[in-house]
Amino acid sequence: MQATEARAPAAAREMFYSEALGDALRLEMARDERVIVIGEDIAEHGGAFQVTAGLLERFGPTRIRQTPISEIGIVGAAVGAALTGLRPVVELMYVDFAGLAMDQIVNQAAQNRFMFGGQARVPMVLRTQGGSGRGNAAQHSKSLEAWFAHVAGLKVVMPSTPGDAKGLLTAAIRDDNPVIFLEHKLLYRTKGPVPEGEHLVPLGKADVKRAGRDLVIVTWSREVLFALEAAERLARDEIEAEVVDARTLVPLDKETILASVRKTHRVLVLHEAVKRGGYGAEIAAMIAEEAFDDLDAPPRRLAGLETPIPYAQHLERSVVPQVDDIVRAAKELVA
Amino acid sequence: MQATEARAPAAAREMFYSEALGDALRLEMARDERVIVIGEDIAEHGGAFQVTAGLLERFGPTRIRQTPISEIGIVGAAVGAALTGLRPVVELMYVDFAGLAMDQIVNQAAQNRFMFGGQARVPMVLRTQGGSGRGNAAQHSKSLEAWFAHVAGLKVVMPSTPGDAKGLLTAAIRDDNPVIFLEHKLLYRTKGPVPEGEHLVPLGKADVKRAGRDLVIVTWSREVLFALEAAERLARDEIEAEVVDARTLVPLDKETILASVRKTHRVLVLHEAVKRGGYGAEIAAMIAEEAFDDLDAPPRRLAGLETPIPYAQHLERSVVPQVDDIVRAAKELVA
Amino acid sequence: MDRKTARDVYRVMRRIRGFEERSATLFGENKIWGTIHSYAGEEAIAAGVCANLRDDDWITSTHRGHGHCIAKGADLGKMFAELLGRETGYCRGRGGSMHIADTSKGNLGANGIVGGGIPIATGAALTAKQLGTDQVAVSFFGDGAANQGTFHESLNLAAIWKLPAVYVCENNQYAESLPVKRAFAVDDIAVRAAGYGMPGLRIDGRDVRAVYDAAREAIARARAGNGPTLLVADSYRHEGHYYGDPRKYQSKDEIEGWRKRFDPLTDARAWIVDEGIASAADLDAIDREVAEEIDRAVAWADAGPLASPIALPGDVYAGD
Amino acid sequence: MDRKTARDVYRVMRRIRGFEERSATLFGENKIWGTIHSYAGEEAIAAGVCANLRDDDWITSTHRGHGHCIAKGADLGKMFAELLGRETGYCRGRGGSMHIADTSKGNLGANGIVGGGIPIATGAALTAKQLGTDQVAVSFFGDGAANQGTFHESLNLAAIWKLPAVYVCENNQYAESLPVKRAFAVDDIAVRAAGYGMPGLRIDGRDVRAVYDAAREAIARARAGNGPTLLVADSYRHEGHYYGDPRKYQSKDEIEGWRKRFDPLTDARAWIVDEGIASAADLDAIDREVAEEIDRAVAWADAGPLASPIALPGDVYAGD
Ligand SMILES: Cc1ncc(C[n+]2csc(CCOP(=O)(O)OP(=O)(O)O)c2C)c(N)n1
Ligand SMILES: Cc1ncc(C[n+]2csc(CCOP(=O)(O)OP(=O)(O)O)c2C)c(N)n1
Ligand SMILES: [Mg+2]
Ligand SMILES: [Mg+2]
Repeated sequence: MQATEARAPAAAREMFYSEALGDALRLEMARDERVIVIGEDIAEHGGAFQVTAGLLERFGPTRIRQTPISEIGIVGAAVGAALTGLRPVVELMYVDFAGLAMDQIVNQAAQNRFMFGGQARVPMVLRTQGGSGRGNAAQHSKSLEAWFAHVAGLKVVMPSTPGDAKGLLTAAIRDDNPVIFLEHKLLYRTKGPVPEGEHLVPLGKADVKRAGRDLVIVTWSREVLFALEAAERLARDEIEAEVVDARTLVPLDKETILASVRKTHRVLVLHEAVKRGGYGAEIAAMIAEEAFDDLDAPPRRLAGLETPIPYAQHLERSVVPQVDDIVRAAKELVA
Repeated sequence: MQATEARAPAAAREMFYSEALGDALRLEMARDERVIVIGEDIAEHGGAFQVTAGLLERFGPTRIRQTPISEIGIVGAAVGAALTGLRPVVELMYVDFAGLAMDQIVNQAAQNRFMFGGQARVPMVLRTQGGSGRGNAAQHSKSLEAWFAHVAGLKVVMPSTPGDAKGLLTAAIRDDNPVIFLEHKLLYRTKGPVPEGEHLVPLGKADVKRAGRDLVIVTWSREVLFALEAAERLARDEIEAEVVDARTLVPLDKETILASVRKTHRVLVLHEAVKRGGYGAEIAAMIAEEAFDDLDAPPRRLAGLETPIPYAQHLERSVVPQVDDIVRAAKELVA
Repeated sequence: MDRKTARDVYRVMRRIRGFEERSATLFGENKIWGTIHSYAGEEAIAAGVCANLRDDDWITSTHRGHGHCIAKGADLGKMFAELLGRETGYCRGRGGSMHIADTSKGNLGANGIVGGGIPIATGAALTAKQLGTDQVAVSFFGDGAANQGTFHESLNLAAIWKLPAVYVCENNQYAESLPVKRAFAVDDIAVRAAGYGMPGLRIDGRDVRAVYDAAREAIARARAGNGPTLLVADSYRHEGHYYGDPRKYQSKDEIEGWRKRFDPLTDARAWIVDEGIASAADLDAIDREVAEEIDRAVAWADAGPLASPIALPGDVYAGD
Repeated sequence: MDRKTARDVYRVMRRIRGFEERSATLFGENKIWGTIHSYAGEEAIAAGVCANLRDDDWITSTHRGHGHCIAKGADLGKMFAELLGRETGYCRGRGGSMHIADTSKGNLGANGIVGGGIPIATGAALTAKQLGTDQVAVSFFGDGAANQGTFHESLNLAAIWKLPAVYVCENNQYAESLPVKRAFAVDDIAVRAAGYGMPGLRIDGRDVRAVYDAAREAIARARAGNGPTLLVADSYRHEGHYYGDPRKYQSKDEIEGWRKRFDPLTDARAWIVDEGIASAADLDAIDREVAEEIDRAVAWADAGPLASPIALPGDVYAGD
């Protein structure tokens, strides 16, 4: 894959995260007729979060292939299609439904290449979204990146900005491996500059979204926005937090993370998913293992409580890290 | 739950791990008619690993309910049965098949109580087995405890000895929550003393399987045996390794683990599952967070390589920690 | 259907309709969080089926679950309280619309996973069979759910084990934006029953009498130990998939035409009055009583305390 | 079936039988690691179906996959090499019996997940349709797999999309120890096709002519763009579920009776000779040639180097 990092190219346009994703799909579908989109509600309705809006009109119902509710059937069909020459992009409406399709994702897509001794490639993207914040309760609000990241054979991507969303989705579609592409339901209506035309952000590169000297917050997806907000508040108290957006969880950009740790000597790993067994554990353990002597304080994790996501708005907020929680944890860490 | 820890009671009998499990099932089924076993191949055949051998004859085909191959249907039926008054024990033949049933495990069993505001209990056990070492290749050899441990609402148990297998299974059956009970295919034919009659090992208690002063190896399931073997070899070089068998991953017995860390100051977290995102990360991160100042060396993890399990015997051994690897890692750690 | 039952099911249907209408209002006022799915137009199915059930029979429901919940005897106040995120709600504000359960009445919960309740009802039926009771389990689910693997696996299990289960597929013509015509290569979903060796019946889901009669037979069959049945009720949802659905996939004409043609409440009024079971005035009185009940329920719900903070591990684990 | 085809399918069946017999020997000698599942007794199905396929048509197979692999044109040496864990095996020793694939011949792999290949074949058929080729995808699977959700979801998708797919259910009377009679409440699995709006046909899986004819029609139908078909072939596995299966769930009488009654090779020999397509001596010659081929294949496999060490990430990820 030839990927060029284009951070702030000449022509950029303000777009919603959802539009940026749609833009990537549109460009890749125009570029390569083997790219098709498969999923529920993606045609006339334009997808539950409007990412595929307009694509039916442009590419027709065979390339924007709306399916019945049959998650394992759909994902499995995508695996078969990928094995035989298409480059399918599946939209799984909520990551919570992955439990229905996990067998095809893990036992087939992730492992086929290996099991067949290299005879096959499975160039497919599974786009889905997770996270809480919309009152959708416990079966529509999970953050499950840790499941996928544990599976050898998958790549895992979680963009936080519209620009990254477009660039990473483009790279994911061009990747010859199964890529789990995890969006966040509360990011779709966030706006940001998005390079026009072809835009690739290579998989496996973290992004320092804010520089700082006192601690580094390593995070991804929606919590990046919270971390940046927290960093602004901390700055008022003269605490300068660096914010590293991991962006790709697999492959993980250890170098960028470790460089920030070596610079700041204190680290807060932050995510929305349940803390117990979350991917933050991997990052914290990796840091403890590889940068032990650079640490002036224990590597700290701030993450979701060990509970399903509740429905009521005040409860929902109480179980995943909010800006206040980040500010508090950061202050404790540098104290 | 009234649990009594019975480490070495008067009457114990040498049994295979598989027999010890069968013994627990037999006793619990005799004690409580609501306990039923559901699964594939469990009747005349006695289960793929002979755990249910003899139970059909004793309890008949309605309580040893052999099913067609319908993993999500079976697990879901168990959830419904548990919600309405039975205490089902499901045998899922290989943990690798969990991907088919994950929705019922996670979105239903684990969350029902919470989502219903406490109206329900889901007293069920999902017994299954994982691990490599029998040439069953990538779809029959995984170690997936990290998936379950990340899910709020599940308990996760992984016994390493026949005695623990019986005691923990008994406790799991009597627990009012969904318990994921993970056996290891290469432990079934290991032998050890098993207390006769009622025997409970409470969930949430780790076990120091060997005391030592120089480092602690925190591990579970089959790797406990490897760790003990490694410890014997290390002892010849005057390195005394403590071996803590976590036994229950959720709830995790942090106290026992941290006590060993505070005593030895060096820790090796060891498991067969893929290292990336494995539950060892949780334990290493927890130790780094809570016992940072007690550590004389970075907390180290030794675990499976980031690959599906290969078929050929020499390859299979090369991707998960063997005794040699443990000895080497331990020596590096104390060096 | 006897005269009393006719009036009872009419009331149940009216309660469901009233609940959905008031929920829409509350949702429009931003008092309800998340997403809600209206059962308006499908009332005859829940009402007709549940009129044959006892309190100790079980049901599993769907994301579109208010109707089933009400038909199974739920308290409207506790339902509204749940939607409003109150401690007094069925799920103490933890579940919301998609997870309302009322285990005291055998309702094993709405379910946000399409097809997720089907195996659970099957398991409930297994409990009845195993413990030798004469309870029955009914699973409600949509046309969309009939294409899920859980449908297939569950119906087969129930058939081979002769479980006391009834599977009620509510064919409201759509799964979100996908019309049934594009989701099935068969006209009649009930034909699938033959593949499991169980009776399958297509019924008019607008006509509560038809639903009642078919359900009565299926439930009696289940109770008597003669195994499961699949019922497929033709229906139509009056509203969008969820409140706020732009319904780009439907024409105005279609929506308005169906809505008029397909209203189980209008239909029930007509035959109840025609057959002299009750007068229009009697039914108006029921309507008024229900309207007042709903006002009271909302007021009660609104007066309840906000859901209490999550307590861990107790909210998640039993006995801890 | 023309005369040449008849001889060809006989040879294919003999190759399969020979492969299984030799595998059993090697397994008994501890040269094969893991678990293997014999296709002996079911040869007519793979042979009869694949005789109608081109090299660029796709198949998905099962844990009992040797027969499909051979019928689709695999090299026996590379197959044995895989079982022996050699670098020269189809999967370089990484896959073993349950994952042998030969993508050069359109074999998308054996599969250790019961029902796991059904959606994959459906996806392959989608590729053909999408790219406008006239390729066809065939999914082989067992009676046990027909109770998996993947069967249901895949057949429905293929039917509504009119995909060029053929679903071949091998009803060998058992799923591990569970007899079909206890797994289905219907006698004929093929009736399930009606639930998806596709043709379903039950055929005699002992008679390679019957399989061939039914498959020819189904494959032609698929290739012509007229959609999928379900074929259910009655069969019997001569061996246990796996090598070493104590077969506690079967009586000796049953095993011996069926084995004699149900041998596609004996059957084929009979009609081939009867109809004068080849003499017994001709067939004996084929048998000898195949036996020699197998000897050569094993020798070649045995001479190959052990599988090379796992290289990361290259063995797992493409292009890395
Ligand atoms: C497993 C799963 N897939 C997708 C969804 C998203 N979704 C919610 S409702 C729905 C449509 C359900 O259709 P149907 O079963 O016909 O029920 P209806 O909404 O028409 O009552 C979909 C696709 C979901 N909640 N669960
Ligand atoms: C999803 C899954 N469940 C269970 C198993 C264990 N298993 C392997 S083969 C088999 C029986 C399969 O029966 P059938 O589909 O009839 O194929 P057959 O073995 O008879 O050829 C089972 C249960 C598995 N491999 N995958
Ligand atoms: Mg519907
Ligand atoms: Mg079979």
